[in-house]
Formats: sequence, structure tokens, C-alpha cells
Amino acid sequence: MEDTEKTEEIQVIAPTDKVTDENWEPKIIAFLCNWCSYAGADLAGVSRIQYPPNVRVVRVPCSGRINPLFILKSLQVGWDSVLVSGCHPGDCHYISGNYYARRKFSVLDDLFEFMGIDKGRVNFSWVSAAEGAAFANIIEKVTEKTRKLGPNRLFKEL
Amino acid sequence: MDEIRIGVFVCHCGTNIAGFVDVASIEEYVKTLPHVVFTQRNLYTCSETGLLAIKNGIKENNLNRVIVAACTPRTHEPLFRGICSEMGLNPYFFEFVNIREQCSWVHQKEKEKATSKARDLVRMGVARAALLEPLEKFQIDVEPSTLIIGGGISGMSAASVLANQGFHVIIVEKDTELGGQLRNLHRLYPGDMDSQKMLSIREEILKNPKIEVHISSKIKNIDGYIGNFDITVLKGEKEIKFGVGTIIVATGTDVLKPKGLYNYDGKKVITQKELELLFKENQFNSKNIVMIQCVGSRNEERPYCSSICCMTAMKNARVIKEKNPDAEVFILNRDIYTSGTYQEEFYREARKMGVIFTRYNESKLPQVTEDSVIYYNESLKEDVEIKYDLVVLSTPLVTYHEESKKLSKMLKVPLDEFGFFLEAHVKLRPVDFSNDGIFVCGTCKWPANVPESISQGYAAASRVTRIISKDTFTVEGATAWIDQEKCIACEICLKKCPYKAITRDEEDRVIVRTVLCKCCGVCSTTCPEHAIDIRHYKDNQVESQITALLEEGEWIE
Amino acid sequence: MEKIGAVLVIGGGIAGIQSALDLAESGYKVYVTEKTTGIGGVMAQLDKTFPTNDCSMCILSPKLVEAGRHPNIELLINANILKLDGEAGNFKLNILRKALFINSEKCTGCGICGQECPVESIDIYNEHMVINSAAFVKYPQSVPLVFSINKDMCIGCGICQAVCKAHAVEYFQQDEEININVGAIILAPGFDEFDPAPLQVYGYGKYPNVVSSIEFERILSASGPYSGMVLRPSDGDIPEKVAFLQCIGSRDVHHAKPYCSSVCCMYTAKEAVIAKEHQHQVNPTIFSMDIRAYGKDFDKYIIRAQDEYGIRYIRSRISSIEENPRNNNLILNYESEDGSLISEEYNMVVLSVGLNPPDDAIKLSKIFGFELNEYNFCKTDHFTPSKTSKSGIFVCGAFAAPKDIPESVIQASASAAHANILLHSARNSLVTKKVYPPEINVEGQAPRIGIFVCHCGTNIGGYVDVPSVVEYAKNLENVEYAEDNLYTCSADTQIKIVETIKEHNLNRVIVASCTPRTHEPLFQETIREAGLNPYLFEMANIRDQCSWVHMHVPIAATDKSKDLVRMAVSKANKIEPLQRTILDMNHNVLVIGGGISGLSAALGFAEQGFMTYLVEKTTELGGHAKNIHASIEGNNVQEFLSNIIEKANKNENLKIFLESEIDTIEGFVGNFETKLKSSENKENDEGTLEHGIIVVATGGEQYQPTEYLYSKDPRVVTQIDFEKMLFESKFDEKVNKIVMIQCIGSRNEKNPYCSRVCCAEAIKNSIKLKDLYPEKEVIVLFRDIRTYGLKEKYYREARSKGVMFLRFEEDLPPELEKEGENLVIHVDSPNIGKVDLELDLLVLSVGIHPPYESNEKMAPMLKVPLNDDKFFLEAHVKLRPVDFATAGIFVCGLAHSPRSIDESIMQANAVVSRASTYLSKDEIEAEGIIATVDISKCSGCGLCIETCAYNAITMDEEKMVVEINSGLCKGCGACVSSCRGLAIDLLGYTDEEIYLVINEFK
Amino acid sequence: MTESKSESEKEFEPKILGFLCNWCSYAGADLAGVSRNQYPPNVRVIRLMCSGRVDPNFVIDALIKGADGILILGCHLGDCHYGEGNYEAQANYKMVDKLLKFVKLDNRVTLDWVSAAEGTYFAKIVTDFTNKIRSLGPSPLSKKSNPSIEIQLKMKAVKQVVYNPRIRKLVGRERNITLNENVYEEIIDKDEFDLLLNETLEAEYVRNQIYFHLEESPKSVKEISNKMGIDKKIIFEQLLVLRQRSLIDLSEIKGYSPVYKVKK
Repeated sequence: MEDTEKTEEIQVIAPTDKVTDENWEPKIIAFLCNWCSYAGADLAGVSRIQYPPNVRVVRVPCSGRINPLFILKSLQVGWDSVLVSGCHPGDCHYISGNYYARRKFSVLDDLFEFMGIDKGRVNFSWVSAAEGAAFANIIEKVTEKTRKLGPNRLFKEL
Repeated sequence: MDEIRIGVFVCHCGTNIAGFVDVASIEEYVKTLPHVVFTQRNLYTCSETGLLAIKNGIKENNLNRVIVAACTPRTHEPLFRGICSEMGLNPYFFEFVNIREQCSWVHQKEKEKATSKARDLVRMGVARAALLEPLEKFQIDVEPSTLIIGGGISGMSAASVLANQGFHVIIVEKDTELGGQLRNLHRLYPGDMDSQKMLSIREEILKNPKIEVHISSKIKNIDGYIGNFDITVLKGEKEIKFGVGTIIVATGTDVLKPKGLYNYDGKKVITQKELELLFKENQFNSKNIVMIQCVGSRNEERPYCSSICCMTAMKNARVIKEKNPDAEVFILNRDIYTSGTYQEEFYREARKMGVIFTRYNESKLPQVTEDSVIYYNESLKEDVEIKYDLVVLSTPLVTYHEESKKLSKMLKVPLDEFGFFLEAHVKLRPVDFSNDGIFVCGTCKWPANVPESISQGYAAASRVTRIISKDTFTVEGATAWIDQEKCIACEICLKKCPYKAITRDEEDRVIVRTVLCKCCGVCSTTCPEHAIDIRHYKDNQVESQITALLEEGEWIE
Repeated sequence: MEKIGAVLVIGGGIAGIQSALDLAESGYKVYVTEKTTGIGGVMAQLDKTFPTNDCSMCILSPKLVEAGRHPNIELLINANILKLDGEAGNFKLNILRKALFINSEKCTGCGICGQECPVESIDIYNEHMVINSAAFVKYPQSVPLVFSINKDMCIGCGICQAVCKAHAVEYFQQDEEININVGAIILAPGFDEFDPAPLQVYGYGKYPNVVSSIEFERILSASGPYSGMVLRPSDGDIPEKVAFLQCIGSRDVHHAKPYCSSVCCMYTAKEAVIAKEHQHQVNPTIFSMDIRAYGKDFDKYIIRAQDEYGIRYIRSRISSIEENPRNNNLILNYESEDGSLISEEYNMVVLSVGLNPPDDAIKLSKIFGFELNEYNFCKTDHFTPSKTSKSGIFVCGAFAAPKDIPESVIQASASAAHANILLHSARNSLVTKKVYPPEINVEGQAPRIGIFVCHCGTNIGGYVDVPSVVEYAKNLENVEYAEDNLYTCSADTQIKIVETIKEHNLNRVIVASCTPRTHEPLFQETIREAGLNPYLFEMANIRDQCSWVHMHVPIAATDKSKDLVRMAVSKANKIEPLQRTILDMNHNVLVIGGGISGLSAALGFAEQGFMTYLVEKTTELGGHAKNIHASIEGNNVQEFLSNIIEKANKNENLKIFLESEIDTIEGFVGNFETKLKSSENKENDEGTLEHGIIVVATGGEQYQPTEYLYSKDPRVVTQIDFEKMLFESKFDEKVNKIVMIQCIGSRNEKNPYCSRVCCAEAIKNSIKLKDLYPEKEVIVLFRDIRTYGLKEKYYREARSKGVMFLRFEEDLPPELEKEGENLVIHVDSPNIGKVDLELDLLVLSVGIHPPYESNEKMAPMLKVPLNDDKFFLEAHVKLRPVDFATAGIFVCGLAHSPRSIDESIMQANAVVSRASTYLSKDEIEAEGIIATVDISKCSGCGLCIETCAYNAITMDEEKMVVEINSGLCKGCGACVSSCRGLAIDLLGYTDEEIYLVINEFK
Repeated sequence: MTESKSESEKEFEPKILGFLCNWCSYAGADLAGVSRNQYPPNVRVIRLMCSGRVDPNFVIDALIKGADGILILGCHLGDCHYGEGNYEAQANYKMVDKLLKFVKLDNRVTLDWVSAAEGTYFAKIVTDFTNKIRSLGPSPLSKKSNPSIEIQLKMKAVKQVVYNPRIRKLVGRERNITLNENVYEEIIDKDEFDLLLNETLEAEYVRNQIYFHLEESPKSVKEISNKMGIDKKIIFEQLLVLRQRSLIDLSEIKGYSPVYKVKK
């Protein structure tokens, strides 16, 4: 509700500040397929549905394009968690792109668990072009989950 | 922000306050209020000793807020503000609490309750004082020059007065020469002076080096505000741009051409204006003349009296009688308006010269046939026919509707329902507009005869002189202020401000031109996004007074 | 009279848009008039579509955006037609464009006016269940994305004009009359759904929990009033028991429309399934007479709905609904099959409303002068289903007859084909090919990046500190120039961008503003005008995915914008110019199969002057239609067949090869080479045929029954045999009692689909019999009578002529017993129980199944897939029903799925139009973003070949490495991530570029 | 030396807040003083430059803070020193009056005109109004009558309505489009506009109450309807608007009823 005083903003570290624990904000990279999930994210914007600002989106033609190595590289470079989102089965603009993605990522899940990467750091979702609110909810859940997991120190210790 | 140190001076005002309010207990109570560091009671705070007490109070306790609880701010606020600025304290750090006219004097039989009311009022004053902010009155420089729109008699009169005081005047006249309606008049009442003599002022204007005249040119655009108007004039194809400090609107009026009334044809049935033309070119030789009054005025379409037609008709009738005493002149009228001494005298003389005045009723208008005028005579209770060889219709003055509408939009000044310019206040500011720096005179405000037009011209000139005689114009410090973060530029305030003080700047943002703002505060209450606040009457200041209405703890958090 | 190379399409629904896109791609100027303020029609209101449960918006909005941006298409929204004159080939039209009160050139669709408008009005897009402002856009993804003012709701307060930074609001905008000149007109005004309110009996409008199906569609939609939750309007609770009532306003002679609206059975099943999916507590029950799931994969959908989702079907028609005032529940009284009276309370009722002709149907027919049929739909002839009674004016979609989306899309392409045939001489006459300056070669140049950060009025600037983003961008790697603009997408800013590129000789451009989905083509076009390769461009979405969704945390939004710009710059440093591969286009066509579909398609191409080769396996043309004498509507099929065969033989652009089959087919779209062989594999001297397009019209075969003693007892015949007896007067008059059995060889384990034509066939023959011998007795044993669409009237005619219909359940089929000489049928019917019928003749309504061996041989040769019923599988069931995924190959007729003769002809015409989009060009441009293979890394494992849905990858046998055909590759990148050796990369989205973006983590 | 507690218990002395415009009503009050017209001492005056400056917010705040009555006095229509400030005061008052009817507090606020020459009339107004408020008794919101949670929530809703940009836009543009002309140079019929304003006020008032009920604790439509005594259908419709503006969200589903919560 528009309350009488100006809402105070969450103080987010400017890019150059050193990451200290108390003012840490999770940073999430999201690979979105252009035809469905990216369109859903746009719809959340058009309907002005607010969600946390921790996500940075990379647009790819199809979820089939996302190479498992991208996910590993992201975690290695320091992103706190990764979201991959494609079309619902049957919606894929390229007919079967998302089937391959689904199969690859189910295998990946077990591999990550085997490697000791916390399951919460890699998330898969299927968002259609009409599900603006669903996209916002997913972003909220992933951000909260990542916040609980704390900063990604996995590869720093290696 | 350094620490707030409030000083409270409670006045006895002799017995006017002390008699009915326990002033001592007020002073004790005030000591308990936050930020109050000094209190004092005086017999007469507005007296010399009182003022001195305040000065010392400020100095010794280096007060940065002063409250006087005494009479009405409407009379003494400037006095106490002066004392504060003398002591180097910003005058807006002063707060006045009225415990006389609105407390002691009106609750004389209930001392206890009056004291409790006074205590509340002072508490509210202290709450507001804590939130007061320093404000500066500031000056804007003024271009010592005037634009006069319209070169008729009233415009020329204003121009000559101003020029003679050495001010630079620019007249813009849409016609090919100055003079306006005066050029069409033959003789002027009451002294039957020749109108051309009056036009002598025209030569004087043209000769005067201080007056710049632009004929057959029109106003293309007006921007800016008092002291700094930028004018664009269109002369044929050429555009002339210049700056002036003030503007006088003297665009005048025209005489109505009564198309379709009393089968007016401009030859056998003419208007008074056309009659005077005949006189001037002395082609007048009719014998039986019938004049009809109130043609096209005081009716459905124009329900106003044009006030000059009666005198004009009588003047022309007398001219006819002088030229040819046995000419028959009838004046069919509903009423004769000859107010004031000489006009009534003029009316009596006309009758003496044999002009016949007969009445007709609005419900049964006279008919004009090929050669006769038929009217219903009330006393004879029957139609009477008068043969004529000339009919003269007295028609009203009407505004140049299109040009006035355009000019009113440019100047952002209002028109009334008939298209006449609407002055700021009919009684107290008759030649001012509510917008600062713009004035109006002559028939464009309301029909007026030549003397009235001239005096209005002089009035407008003197109103202008008040402004351009000083090189700066002081502006009220407490004005509206728009927070650009919150403003969505919905322009509700812009459309509502009576002084057109709110406008769009070059970056298309909605801003307040503080120079024009009179701080009435209407814009703030209507702003949907709470983006406008009024300095010295800020929302939080008023809310602090509301909260202070009840004692601490008496209201719910 | 000189023909005009332009077409007017009336109606911006899916049908109108499909025909517009086909024609625009075939070289015609297309005008589309739309009554409302945005295209998309009813399909835009749907949540999901059957039978695949696709999200309607996901498959529709790419088509709308394409139509909105197509250089040859001009959208005239808020417009209707005033006057028409002229004739086929040269029509002059006077169109009224009603004022929008907002200038659509200036409006950027940012929506600030809608946000600040104080007046709440009703949102028609959401069926009056959501509030909207008086300044509104039809729906968030509308095309064109322009706002308009609803004059009756607007109180004229002037706030929208004040807040609009683009100065687009014009209160004194007048209606505007424009005149256009076109060669052909396509009517696609769609339908109006039946308003159930007049039928007081159902309490629609009185009881809050009775909603129409289109309202329920909005309830299901995530962007709808209840955000996709299934709730009751009366109290917002989840309705446990939901009843769907079929045939509201359809198959109802007395109160509403006598015809069947064809789509309600299917959309109801879908709505029930989706409701169950959204809320597991919901238990849908569907009250229907017949379940008319006649289309491809429709029956499977119904079976899944019943088994997997537990949807209950009750065969009964509800007469009335009362409301229980205590809890707003609804009491349904109905008579169950066995005659007992049941009264049940439901929490919510959905009325499946039928499809009426659009309310301005009569007005349109007066203006244009075409005839309407008895139901006020547009009158069409059976064998030319897209032609109206007036030449030069064609019709498609629900305005011809109620039909679903795939049929509408087929008929849209079919009507486009007729326009093609009419105007092919004036092709490309009104279409100007844009001329660009020569492309600057940036090879080897160091990147010089220009960045344009947008304020978008206050939509970005109001929340993100744009000037600080510009400052931040200035000192990023290789950034030469950075500035901010009020509206980067406005026309004047485009000119400024072109000048800035030249002035600072930039070779990479980044725009930080809204979503690339709608604006990337616009900016790519602009930098191409400055001589830069369009792919040297990158966008950062700092509005829809940043400022608009982080309004309350402006500092975080500004930081995010800086990150997104930094990521764009890192990618921009690596992007390379891409060229679209050009393929030359052979204008000949190969049609496989000489049935009615093959012939219609072949003639469609030949009449446009394209050389067409028709290959027919048997000795004569005609295919399955040879056995059909008349359609149910009474049209003489044999006469039509002989005419069309005669026309085919006479047409010199058409070369017919009888008794021939395909030996081998090589090549790809535009460059096919085919060798034929004669059926008895005699040598064929024709040599190889070169052509650019392939049309598969191999048809279907009639099921040869083995049950019911067929071919063992002469008194058991199929409908075809029975038809022959009746039409060739070989009927044995001694036969008195005839029994027909439906769904023989269909809707069973082996062929779990409905063959669609058998019901009509059985009814046609029964009516024919009753006309000849009224006293004979005919009993039809059926599971569902599926006389969908306008065929319903014949079902009623048969009943009125004394034909008896008896229903049997799938698990209790009728049994035939031979007692001595006479035959007896034992039937166990749900409504009258067990009965034994003696009979003189048993007629089996046998279904249609695909020619299994020839399909299984043809499919791998063409590299096109078959569905699990072995019919050919099209690219997309809804929106590309006649294309194969592999470009340049099309399918029509029974090869696609069982369908009636007029539907086959319609599909054949559709193929003609679809193929014309290729044939109308001398060379075709393939995608710029395509995969490329580094053969040094390729191990030849072939995994990518299977992954590619477009068969764009083939194995080079000698080098044992793969090759990618740039003409077929669509750039999805699935092969890239499947390759184990990282040998394949996707230009435009290379691994290196993506890694660079990932590394931008700070 | 304040009054003893018990004494003030006996007969109730209303505390009334007065907003007086500097040019007319304040001068009138001074004149009453100069002419020694006696009137009850219950009014505490706040001086503002114009009655048009009285923001509806001030009136509602005063009521919430416990004032027993509010008196707004401006110049007679046409006399306003600033032209039409008092017309604005009238428009604002009309809106606040309609709104306070929902909580039955409209009789505690009044608007009247006093010219600088009407000292006695000023005294009469104050006397009549004080008596009226005294007869009404202490304001249900004042500490003395220890207000229920329910009325406090309603007043929070009223405050939010008065703060709502939509209402302020309608009131802000009311006079332009019903007296001179709207942007289409037409005049909007007065009653039609009043209907629109009433509907908007009622809708926003119900929505705000729903919001504050949910702010207390997540609830279902049924629970809110019982608390507010309004039909479930209307509650559901208004609740959807809050959801459309993403101010509230689904918290969980209990049986067949969704439960909603406030989005932080």
C-alpha cells in the first residue's frame, strides 16, 4: 500500500564494493528461452509485478541451446545460483528443443549432487508467455533459497 | 541543523488578556514544552519596552525561534517580524498566537476554560515553531517599459501619461492609424467639442520620442511574467520581438451592425455611427428622422446596456435640430439613461429643442416599413404611425470576440460571458488583472464614453507606474514548491492556479514561477501525488498543530 | 482492366493474420482491417489450445509481432468498411478509421496514461471480469502496442495528455475516411459467441456461478481475473463440483441455432483438463449428447481426459438450472440414460456456448454483395470452399462455418491461394524492396561501440538513474560514444542514431531500453540503414525486466541496469557480422498422389504458371473419391471428379505420370531432384525431375473389415458397397430390414482415432434409401453421431424420415449371429437394454487408415515424421497444419488425416498458398543465426543429426563428418549443446560470447 | 493548576479544531473579539492563507487524533482573495463528507462561510456547532471513549482513501469538467460525476479495509466478509483488484478457500 512516508530502499552494494557478509545480496544468472520464458518475464514487467532485483538474464534462442558447461562455468565464476527456464512441453518454437533440455538437466541434477554442489544453486523451470506472475514467484523463491544458502564459496576454496 | 531554542513572550495587553486569562499559569505551562528555553510576560509586548524585551530575550538566550502570544497577527505580525530581522533572525522564524481577539475577549465569563484554550493554542504555536524554516523574500528586476495593445483614446491617454514620466512605451495598433472609434465620431458631448480636436493627442503621441508606435500589426505571442514579458509582434510578414515590464490592454470595441433588425439597409435605415459619418461629410439633409434605442442590446442575445447610446442619440438629435430647427426628430426608447449632472441637463435641453421622446415596450417592438415606423403608444393604447425619410438605430458596443479570445489565452486572463475582459475586482482593483503586471482600460472592459475611457487610461498608467517606477519587484518568500521526484506532471495544479504561476519549463517539467505565486495553497491540496508543499504552511507544520490539539497522552498513537 | 497486386483482409484474428502473412510473403501488399484496437481475435483470449494444451499466447504472439512488423502489411485498427465498388482484380474500398484519440505513430505503448487515468472502466478483453482504465490497451501483448481512449467512459479530465511525454494524446482526433485499391478481398471477421442470457432457463447473468465458456477461458488464464486459479465468482472459493453443459445455443432448433458449432466438445474437454491441472480439488462433469472429437488426435485427448484426469461424461441434456440461495450452488435436474430422474448440486456451471455469425454479417454481405447461407454464415460452394458467391472475394475462418483453429488456418491459406491465382500476374508490383547502402566491412576493425540508453518517458528514467548509467557505460571497454534519449524508438531518434554511427564511425551498437522481442528488428533495420551489418547489435532490457519490476528499489535497479549494459558490452566486443545464406529457388512443383487433393493442389500451382509434375501410383486419377457418388450435401462428386481430371489433362503446365512411383529424392527446399520408377518397376525414360517444392497427397485406404462375417456372407457389405447399390440402382428390393454399425476399424485399440467421415456417409446412404424406399427399415447402431458443423441438419432429416438410431457402449459392441439362414444382431443399448434385431442386410461403416507400407517407405525418403497412427505428422497441429518441419515439403488430404472431400480440397488450396510464399521468390533468404561445424573437431558420431528437428544436418559419407544445410537450419542451437566434441557452434550465440557474459559477474 | 480530573468527567467539554482563512473568516473572528461577542471556548484555531489549503488529510488526521469536531470557515463564494480557493474547499469538503458517512462521523465536520464583517455570525456559528458536538458526545475515536479496534481500522481505511491519487484526481478536476468544459469542450453532468465519485469512494474504502484486515492476519474471503459484514461477492471482486495491483498475494489454500496475505 502506498504508505505515507517514502519507502526506504534496500541498500544494495554498488558493483565495486567489497562483498562483506552483512550487506551481501545473492547474484543469480538466468538463462531464459526467447520465445516463452523471456516473454513471460516481459509480461511480469508490463503488468508491473515487483520481484527482487538479484537476477541477471541471458537470452538464448531455445532452452535446448543451454550447454551444461554454462551452468558449471557460472557457479565457478561466482554466481550464487543459476536459473534455466524454457517453454512448457509442446510449446517449443523449435518443436523439440526443450525435450532435450529436460532430459539433459535431469541427468545434471544428479551429477551436481554427486559433485557436492547444493541442489538449491541450480534451478530449472518452465514458464509460458502468459505466466508473468508465475515468473515473478519463481524469481522470489530462487532468491530466497539462494539467500538461505549464503554466498557461493564453492570454487573459491578449490 | 543546530539546536532549536524557542522564546515565548506572553502579553498581558493591559487587562485585555490578563483580565480573563491566567497569564502566569500559561507562562509556567509553556516552560514545560519541548525546545522552550526562555519565557517572559509583558504588559504591552507591542510597546517600545515590549519590543526591547524581545530584542534582549533573543540576544541573551540566542533564541532562534520567537513566539508572541498576544493579539491578532493580522495587525502586528509585520511589526514583530521586523524586530526579529533586526536581530539577524529570519523573519519567518516568528510565530504569532492569538489569545486576545479569539480567546480572552470572547470568553470573558469562563476564565478557567479560556486559560485552558490559551494553553492549547500556545502548545500548538510551539509545535509549529519547532518546524518553521527560514525563507527569503526576493527581488526580481523590472524592465521600465510598457506595452499598450490598442491605440484608441484610452490607450493613447495611458501612453501619454507614462511617456511624460519618461517611461518607454510601445503601442501596437491593428488598424492603419491610431484613434480607434474616435475617428468615426463627429462631435462629443457634452460640450459639443469637435472630435478631431480630441484626436490632436494622436500627433502628440507620434511626435513623442519615448513612444514607439506599430500600426497594422498584431500581437503574435506573449511569454514571461511581471517585469520580464517577452512580446512578439507580427507586422505584415515581419516579426518584431522585444521585452517589456508591464502590459496595458486597451483593445476597445466596435459598434454592432444590426443585420436583420428593423430591415436595416445602411441607406434609409442607418446606425448612429453612420449618421455621424453623414454629418462629417455634411451629406445630411433628411427632414423626418426617427431614432430607435436599444437595438440589439438588453435582449436575449446581449442582455447588457451599452450605456453610451442614449447620450449619442440625443447629441446627434441636437445637431440635426441645430442644422434645421423644423426637422422632426423622434427618439423611440425603452428608458433614457442620463446619469450624473450634465447628462440630465443635456436630456432636458434636447427636449426643449423639440426632440420628441416616446416610449415603446420591449414586448411590442416598433416595425419599420417602406416609409413609416409603427409603434404601440402605451398611453393612447393604439398603434401610431410616423412617416420618416431616415431611421437611425442606436446599437451597442460589442467586443472583437476572436482577437480577445486569442489575447486572453496568450495573457492567461479571463473573459466574461460577453467577451469583455474580466478585471481582478470590480470595486477594489477595477483596472488590474489578477495576474501581476497586466492592466486593462477602455471599452474592451465594459462600454464607456470618451471621458470614462480617458480616465481609465490614466488609472491604468498610474497602476503601471507603481511597478516600473522601481527597478525591482519584491516577491513573497512563502510560495509553493514542486518535488520533481514525485510529480507526474498531470497539470491539475497548472490548470487550477488563479495566478497562472505554474507552467512547463524547457525540459517539459511542471514548475512554480515563485515570482507569481501568492501561496494560497490550493495546488497543494489538489495534488494527487502530494508533490507540492507550501513554504511556511507545510503539511508537516499544519499536522504538528493538529497533533498538538490534545495534551500529550490524550490522543491515540 | 489492370489487376492490382494488393489484397484486403477483413478481420485480424488468427485466420486473417495467417492469410495476410502468406500473401505478404508471396509478394503482395496486404491491408488488414480490425474492428477492435488490436489484432489477435478470440485466440488471444484463450489460455490453452487443444489438443496439445499449447499456451495460446506462446504460439500466437510471434505471428502477431511478425504481422505488425512486416513491410508489406498495413494494419488498420479500429476500422470498418463503408463502401465497395469495382470488381475482381480491381476493387476500390472506402474505409472508416474511427478515432483512437491517441496518435499511433507517436505512442510508444509505455502505458503511463492508463496508469494515471482516474476512471475505472470494464475490460472487454477479460469478459468484463477485470477493471481497466479509460485509456487502455486491449491486452499487454497487443499488436500494434498502442493505447486508445474509450470515449464513453472518459470524463475528459485531461490528465493523460499532460502525463504523456511523447505528446501522443489528441482529444480532437477525428474519424478518418481512407480509400484503398486492392485486387482481392479475404473475409475473416470470425464469429460472435452465443449469448446465453436470453435462455433464462440456465440463469446466466442471474446466478453468479453460471459462467460462459469464454469467461471460464479467462478464469483459467494466468493473465486473467483470478491469476489462473479456478474460483467461484460468488465467494472466491475453489468449486469442487464443476458442471460443463454442452450444446448451449447449438443443435437447438427452437431457441437458438440448429447447427453444431464443431468446437465446443473439444474446448470443453480442454477447459475441464486444465481446470483439474490448476486445482486438483476440482472434479469436472460434462453433460453432452454426442462427444464430437472428430479431428486429428482429438479422440485420444478425450480418452486421456477421462482416464488420466477423471473427467466424468454424462450423456444427458440439462433442461434447467436452479440456484440454492444459501450457498449460491446450482441444482441440475436431468434424466439419466436409463430414464431415472436425478437432481445434483454443483458449485459452478460452465455453459459451452456455440459460435454465431458475427453481428455485422448482414451489413458486410450488403456492402460487398456476397450471399449468406440460411444461418447467416458466408455461403460457399462445396467444391470451392473458400470462394464466396462474388468473384474476387474469398472467405476463411469461422465466418464460413464454425471451425477450430487448425481448420481456420488451413482455410486462411486456402483463401490466400485463390487470391494468388487471381492476382499472380500482378505479383511484386506494389511491393517495394528496400534499398540499403552498401554494407561497411568491419573485418579486422577494433570494436568501436555506441550505446543509447533510453528514458522511455518516465518508465525507465523515473526509477533508474539513466545519466549515471550513461556515465558508467562511457568508460567500459571499447565504448566510443554513449548518450541517453527520451524515446530511443521514436522516428526522429532513429535518424539521430544513423548520424551518430556515421559521425563517430561506430561499428557496434547497443540500445539499453525495452524488450528485444518487439524492438530488436526495428533497431537492426536502423543500423543497416547506416551501412552496418544488422547482427552488430545488442540490446539490454532495462525496462520490462528492470525498472518496471524494481520500482521500490531504484538504487538496486540502477546497479542492475549497469550490470546488464556491461554484459551487453562484453558480448558486443565479440559479435561478428553474419550473412543470411541465399538459396536459389526452382519454381517447379512435385505432387505425389493423384487423388482429389493431389489434383486440386497441382491445378492450383499450374494455374499460377508453375511447372507441376503429378505422380500417381495407379493407372487412373481420382484416388479414394472414385468410390463416392455424392456428398451428404447432395453435390455430384463423380461429375466434379471427371471435370477436374479433364482440366488437369488439358493444362499444359501440368505433366501427369500414371503408374509411377518415387524412386529417389535428393536435395532440399528449392533444389530437389527426383527420379521416378514405374509401378511395375519398368525402366522410366523421364530422367530426373528438378523442382523446389514437394506436396505429399498420398491419400488413405478404406479399412477392410474381418469382423461380422464380412466377405463370408454376401448380406454383409461396407457403406461404399451399399452406396454403389443405391446410386447405381443395384439395390435388391427384397431387402427390408437394414442395420448399420458405426466405428468399424476406428476408435479402437489399433486405430484410436475417429475417421470423421463415416457418420456422414451412413446418414447420407440412409436418407438416400428412405427417399427411394420409404417403407424399408433402417437402424443405425452408433457410439457417437459426429455430424459436426452444418452437417447436423442431415442427422435431423434422417431421424424425421424414420431412420432409428441406437447407441452402444465401446465395451459392449453388437454381436452378429447366424441362426440358420437369417442373421440376428444382439445389441445391449444403455437406454433400452438388450434387444435382438433380425436383418436382411448389415452395412459396416468402415474407417480410413493410412497406406502403412507406402507411408513407412515414403517418410524416411522425404525425412518427414509419421505420428503414432502412421499418418504424416505436420510441423504444428494448430498454426502450421500443412507444412512439414523440413522446409519446402507440404502435406494435404487423407495423408494428413481422415477428412471430407471439401476439407481435402481446402487443405490442397492451403498447400498452394503456403508453397507460393517460396515459389514467389527467385531466391530465398535463410536464417542469419545458424549453426556451423568445425570439421577438425567433429568425430562423426551423428548425435546431432537425431537432435535436429529440421533435418538440417546430414552425414558426409566419405569424410565421416557432418554437414549443416544453412538453408534448413533454424538456429535453435539444440545440436550445439548436444555435441560432445564442442565441434558445433551457433553464430550470434557462440559459446565464447556466452562465456564472456557469464564472466561479467562482479 | 489544570482542571481536576473528576470535574471534567461530569459534563463533556468538546475539543473542536477550527481552520480559518486569513482574509475573511479569521478577520471575522477577530471582529467578534473586538466587538466582545462571547462564544464557547471549545474551538482551537489554525490560520491558513485560504480555505482551499485545508487538505482533506488534515481533517481526517484531526479526527483520528481525537478531535471531537472540525470547523472549516472560508470567505463567501466569490469573495475569495485568491479567486476560487473556497470553491476548492467546498469540493474537498463534499468528498470528505461522503467518505465520513461510511463511518457515521460526517456530522462532526462542517464547512461555512464568514466574511470579515460578520463577527456576530462567527460567534453564532461557533456556539451552534459547539452545542451540536456537545450533544453528540465525545468522538468515538477520542481516548475518552476508548475506540474499538474496528473503528480504528475503518479510520485507517478512510485515511488511505483520502490519500489515494485517484480520488484526489477526480476531486481536483471536478469543477473544471462539470462547470466550464472538459477536454472535449463538453460539460459533464453533475449528478453523473457524483455517481462516479461515490462509486470510486466506496470501492476504494472497501478495498482499503480488506487490505488492513489482511495486514492484521492472512484471511479468506469468507473471514473478511464476516468481519466487514459485506457480501462475499463484493469482497471477492474488490480483493481481485488488490491482487491485480499486486498489493496482496495468495498465502495458502485451506480446504476449498484460498487464504490471502499482504505482499510486503
